[in-house]
Amino acid sequence: MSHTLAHNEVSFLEYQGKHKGIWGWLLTLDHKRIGIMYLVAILLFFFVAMTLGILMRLEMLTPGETIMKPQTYNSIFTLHGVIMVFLFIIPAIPAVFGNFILPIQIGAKDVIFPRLNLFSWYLYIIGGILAIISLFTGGGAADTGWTFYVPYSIRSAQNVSMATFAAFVLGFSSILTGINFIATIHRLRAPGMTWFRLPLFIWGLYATSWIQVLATPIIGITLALIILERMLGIGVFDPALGGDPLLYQHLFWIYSHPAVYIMILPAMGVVSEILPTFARKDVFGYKQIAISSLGIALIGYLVWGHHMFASGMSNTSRVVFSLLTFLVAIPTGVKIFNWVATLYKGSIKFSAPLYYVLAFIFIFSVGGLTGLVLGALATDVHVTDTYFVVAHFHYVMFGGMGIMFFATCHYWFPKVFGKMYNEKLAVIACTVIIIGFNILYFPMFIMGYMGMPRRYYDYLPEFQGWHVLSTVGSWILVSGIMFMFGNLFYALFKGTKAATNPWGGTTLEWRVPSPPPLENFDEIPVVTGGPYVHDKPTYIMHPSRELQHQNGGGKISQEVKSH
Amino acid sequence: MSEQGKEHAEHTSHHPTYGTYIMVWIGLVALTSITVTVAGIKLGSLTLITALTIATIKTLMVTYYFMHVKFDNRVIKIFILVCLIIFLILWILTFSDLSFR
Amino acid sequence: MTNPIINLVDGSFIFIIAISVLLLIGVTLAMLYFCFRYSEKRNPQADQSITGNTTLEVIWTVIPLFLVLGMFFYGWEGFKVMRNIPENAMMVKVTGKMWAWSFEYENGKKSDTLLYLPYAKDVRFELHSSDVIHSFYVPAFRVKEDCVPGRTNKMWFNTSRMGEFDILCAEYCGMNHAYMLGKLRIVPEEEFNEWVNKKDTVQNTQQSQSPSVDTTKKVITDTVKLKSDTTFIRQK
Amino acid sequence: MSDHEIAAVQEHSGHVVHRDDEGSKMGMWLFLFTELLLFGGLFLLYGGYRFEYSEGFKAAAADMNVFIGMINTVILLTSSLAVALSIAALQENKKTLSMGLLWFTQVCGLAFLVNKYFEWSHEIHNGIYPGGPALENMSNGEVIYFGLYYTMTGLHGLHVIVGMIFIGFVMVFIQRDKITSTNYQKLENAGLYWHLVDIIWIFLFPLFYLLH
Ligand code: HEA
Ligand code: HEA
Ligand code: CUA
Ligand SMILES: [Cu+2]
Repeated sequence: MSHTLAHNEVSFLEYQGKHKGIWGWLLTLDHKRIGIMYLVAILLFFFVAMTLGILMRLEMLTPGETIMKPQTYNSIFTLHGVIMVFLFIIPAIPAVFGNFILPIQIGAKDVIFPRLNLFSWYLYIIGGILAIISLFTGGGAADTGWTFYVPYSIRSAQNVSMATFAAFVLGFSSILTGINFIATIHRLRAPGMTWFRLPLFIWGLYATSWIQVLATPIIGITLALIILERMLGIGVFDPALGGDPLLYQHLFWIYSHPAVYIMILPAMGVVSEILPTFARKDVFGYKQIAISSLGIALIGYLVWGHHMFASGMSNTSRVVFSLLTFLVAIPTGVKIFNWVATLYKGSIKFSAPLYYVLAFIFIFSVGGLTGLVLGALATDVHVTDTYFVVAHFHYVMFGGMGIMFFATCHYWFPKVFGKMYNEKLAVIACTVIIIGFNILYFPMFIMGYMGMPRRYYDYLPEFQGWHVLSTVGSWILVSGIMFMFGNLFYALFKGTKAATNPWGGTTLEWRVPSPPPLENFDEIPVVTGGPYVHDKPTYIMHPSRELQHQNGGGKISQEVKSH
Repeated sequence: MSEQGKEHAEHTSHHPTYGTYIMVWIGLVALTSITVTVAGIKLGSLTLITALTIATIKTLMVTYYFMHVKFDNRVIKIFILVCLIIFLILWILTFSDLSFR
Repeated sequence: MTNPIINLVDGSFIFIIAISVLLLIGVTLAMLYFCFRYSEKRNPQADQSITGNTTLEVIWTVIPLFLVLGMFFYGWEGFKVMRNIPENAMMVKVTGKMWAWSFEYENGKKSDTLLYLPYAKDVRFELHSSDVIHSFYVPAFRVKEDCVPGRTNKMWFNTSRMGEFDILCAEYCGMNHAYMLGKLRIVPEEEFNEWVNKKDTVQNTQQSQSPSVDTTKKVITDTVKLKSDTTFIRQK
Repeated sequence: MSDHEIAAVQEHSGHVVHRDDEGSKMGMWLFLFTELLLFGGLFLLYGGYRFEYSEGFKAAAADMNVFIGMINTVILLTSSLAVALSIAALQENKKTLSMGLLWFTQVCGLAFLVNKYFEWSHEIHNGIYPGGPALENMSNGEVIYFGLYYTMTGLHGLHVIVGMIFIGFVMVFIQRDKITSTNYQKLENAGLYWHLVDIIWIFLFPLFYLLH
């Protein structure tokens, strides 16, 4: 076996391959570079969507016109929703950190289809560009809400076709990433990496990928049908031609409910990575957490009707969907309880990522538990399509997945960029974000129960106090987020050099240099134990050298087989 | 890794012969003509059921032989099953609305 | 006057929220306590032997299962009342169109925006739409249901409180969705009968272009202007 | 460490990307699932509408030419056979036979499309197209039927074209000996795709042509 380690000592950031400079990125097949390209693009869109969110809050500061006209407001919440959902929250953790970390954590040199990986990045970019073009062409920015409900989306004079087409392309990109991950996890695990030795992040991604593959096509065809209806007047959904708007809603939510678990499962995976690292002990209930990811993914297919409790769906159906909805709480609860139990008898080291995770557990629980109010039939009829729902989904999406995205950025920052940020400032930013977040969104629960409908440009005067409070919260949140990103950006250029394993993590990515070399490993490691074992090594990083040391290396093969 | 090695070995060994393929094809064409004939006789609601049953049988034949699922390893079979189960769920739950409206 | 729908909705809301708050407090306190008790300082050596506990897993699977089933049943109780429309309820036909409500009573009397109802009566609504989906929402009575073009949805409630209440459109329906408001005025039965049997006055025939609700008068003027330049690609 | 494991480790550390036929096939199957569900959404719609408008559907389907539909079914089944045979031929290193069978597949695909073209132009000629004069006067059920007919057969036709292009590329590779008797996974994948297109037609045919 040749020991050509030389080229492997260069980090993937510095490595100069066939293509130099910017082309070295745009034509790269390296999963790590593709991950970073996703990061850049996603952050860009995230900033745009956040700015739109802030504008909405400004408009809601006073009743009547504050800074914009109704048509503008309607386009802004549509775009805010579309960008946040399709361009930020769905790809954020899988496409960025999944791409970067997944192959390393399972002991592979890359994903199984690197070209497909690059291709799905390009699809993502094309989708993003189409979304932006849709703002300025046709009748102007789409104004349908991110749900594109028919028949409004067929009738609207705005440029809905382009916006739905953008979502279609983005869906395709998401599918390809999913396919790539599933095949990679099946085929490229290092020797000894059995299914129950996979890090829990991988389990999260695995469950997510299945949803991506088996749910996204449905929205693809649904959106394509909207385009056809608009362009050619084909009668499929239009009630004027005999179409049934409720069937559209079924198809839309068949995808979009599972999609909320596409958003949260990778985030939950990261929670399960960060907690054992900072508690310095094995995770509590590994198998339960792993299996509950699959459980959530499966039950996620059974509950979409809870978005249609007031739509005129059959009573039987409403009862069935309500019952099934409550079942999701079980596997989610199992995860929450196991996470908390992981802290028990640990030796907890407090670092920025852990603060975010603790915040996540609290905020996500609030969001999830209010989801139960929405899942119960009697209460949902009252609060559906009010700010109660807006509060719920910001708590789970932003407070759940968004906060975990920040946690993830802090956790793997040293690994990805080889730099360390100022931890004190990171913790301060985290605190500000949590305070701002709750002031921004908690009043929405109250308004919602009082009867403030969502997607309202204007409101009755009795709601103003709460709206003002909420808007003030958004300013606090903005400061926290800007501060947090500022801290990370600063570290990117001026940060101190990061060690290989700054947190004392036990998974494979912490065994390779920061930033990792081009092909991650100069030799594929052999795995001999679970992912979060803290008191003994569970990886043999250079099996061939080990082999020379101990004749025949019977030990390794025994350990590999022992599982 | 040994698992992977085995799969490789399996892969090249048994594939059906030309004869099997042609037999399957004859079966498929025969089934097609049966559906068309059955549809000609007015069977009422049975028409749909027979047509779909026959289509399902044809699909099984195509996947099993032409697509070599018969010779694939377990993973692919489980995958297909998962996909079909999900698809079935979508039907059942959608019709929990449509058929009780 | 008790109103079963309001009671059951608020009741199940309080029930779910109470359990949720308890669980939330439990989870959060446990988390914070562990963070305090097992910090690096107080517990320098983690106990590596703890990797799971089957009894606990069963407990926190089964107990939540019963809790959520309880929530489901409470919600279902309320729902049964909502969907079980009393036989002898009076009927009002509600039509949503962009962006105004109109109501039609059994005797053919029509009214825009303003919905008069007699006090302490069961009222059944038949919901229609002539363009896109709207949602007829009366927060004070905790009910809403979509108006879907091409379908007739139904809902009901008991007018158990006298006074003026908001009617809102709760399904996004285009530019003036936020202005698709109405007023529900619940008055003593005699007063209602007088109103409903009166021939249409000027106020009701003038085909109000936009909802004439006092609270939003200011903004309406400039939205009416905007509304006129919204076009629809295919007006059926 | 057993010899086998050493070999596995070495295989993985080589810088040449390891060829993984099984993985490639898995990827293809996963892709087929997405295709299946893409059509799955349409089949679901079809089911829903057929349930709501069973009379309208029957009335509309009376207009379909069962004969053309059946011919097209047989054409696609035969082409599927040809693809399957071409893989077997290539495995036995009979390159010419394999290529011949693939040519035959392409001809079948073309024939299918030509039939489809005549069918569609016949309908359109009769004024049955979105907004067309005949469709205007039809009942809701019939309008929906034709809406679905055009989308589903249209999307299927698109897949036939994509399949033909896919097979075209594979043929070029075979010609240049990039695909051989020991390295034929790409051909298998193209075959899988083609069979899927066939399967979808197996369902479209009875659903649109055979309801009396
Ligand atoms: C990340 C995204 C995400 C996640 C994870 C969830 C999670 C859940 N959601 Fe949410 N939801 C959305 C995103 C998400 N949702 C969005 C975007 C919308 C609106 C879309 C739109 O209309 O625009 C929405 C809307 C929505 C509705 C429709 C509201 C309406 O329009 O009327 C409903 C109704 O049932 C619902 C329910 C739930 C439930 C029951 C969960 C559960 O999965 C929650 C499970 C979690 C917990 C229960 C908390 C933690 C558990 C414990 C502390 C253990 C103990 C618990 C018990 C014993 C109960 N959601
Ligand atoms: C991941 C998902 C996500 C996230 C993170 C957010 C974040 C925010 N959202 Fe949300 N929102 C949705 C997803 C999300 N949203 C969805 C899906 C909808 C439904 C849409 C629909 O109805 O169709 C919605 C709807 C929605 C509404 C309801 C609109 C209505 O119904 O009328 C509101 C109202 O306040 C709102 C506000 C906000 C605010 C203030 C933020 C804040 O968190 C934003 C915080 C902003 C900052 C912290 C800005 C910091 C940055 C800058 C100022 C930019 C600097 C610029 C550069 C450096 C280039 N959103
Ligand atoms: Cu009508 Cu909103
Ligand atoms: Cu949902």
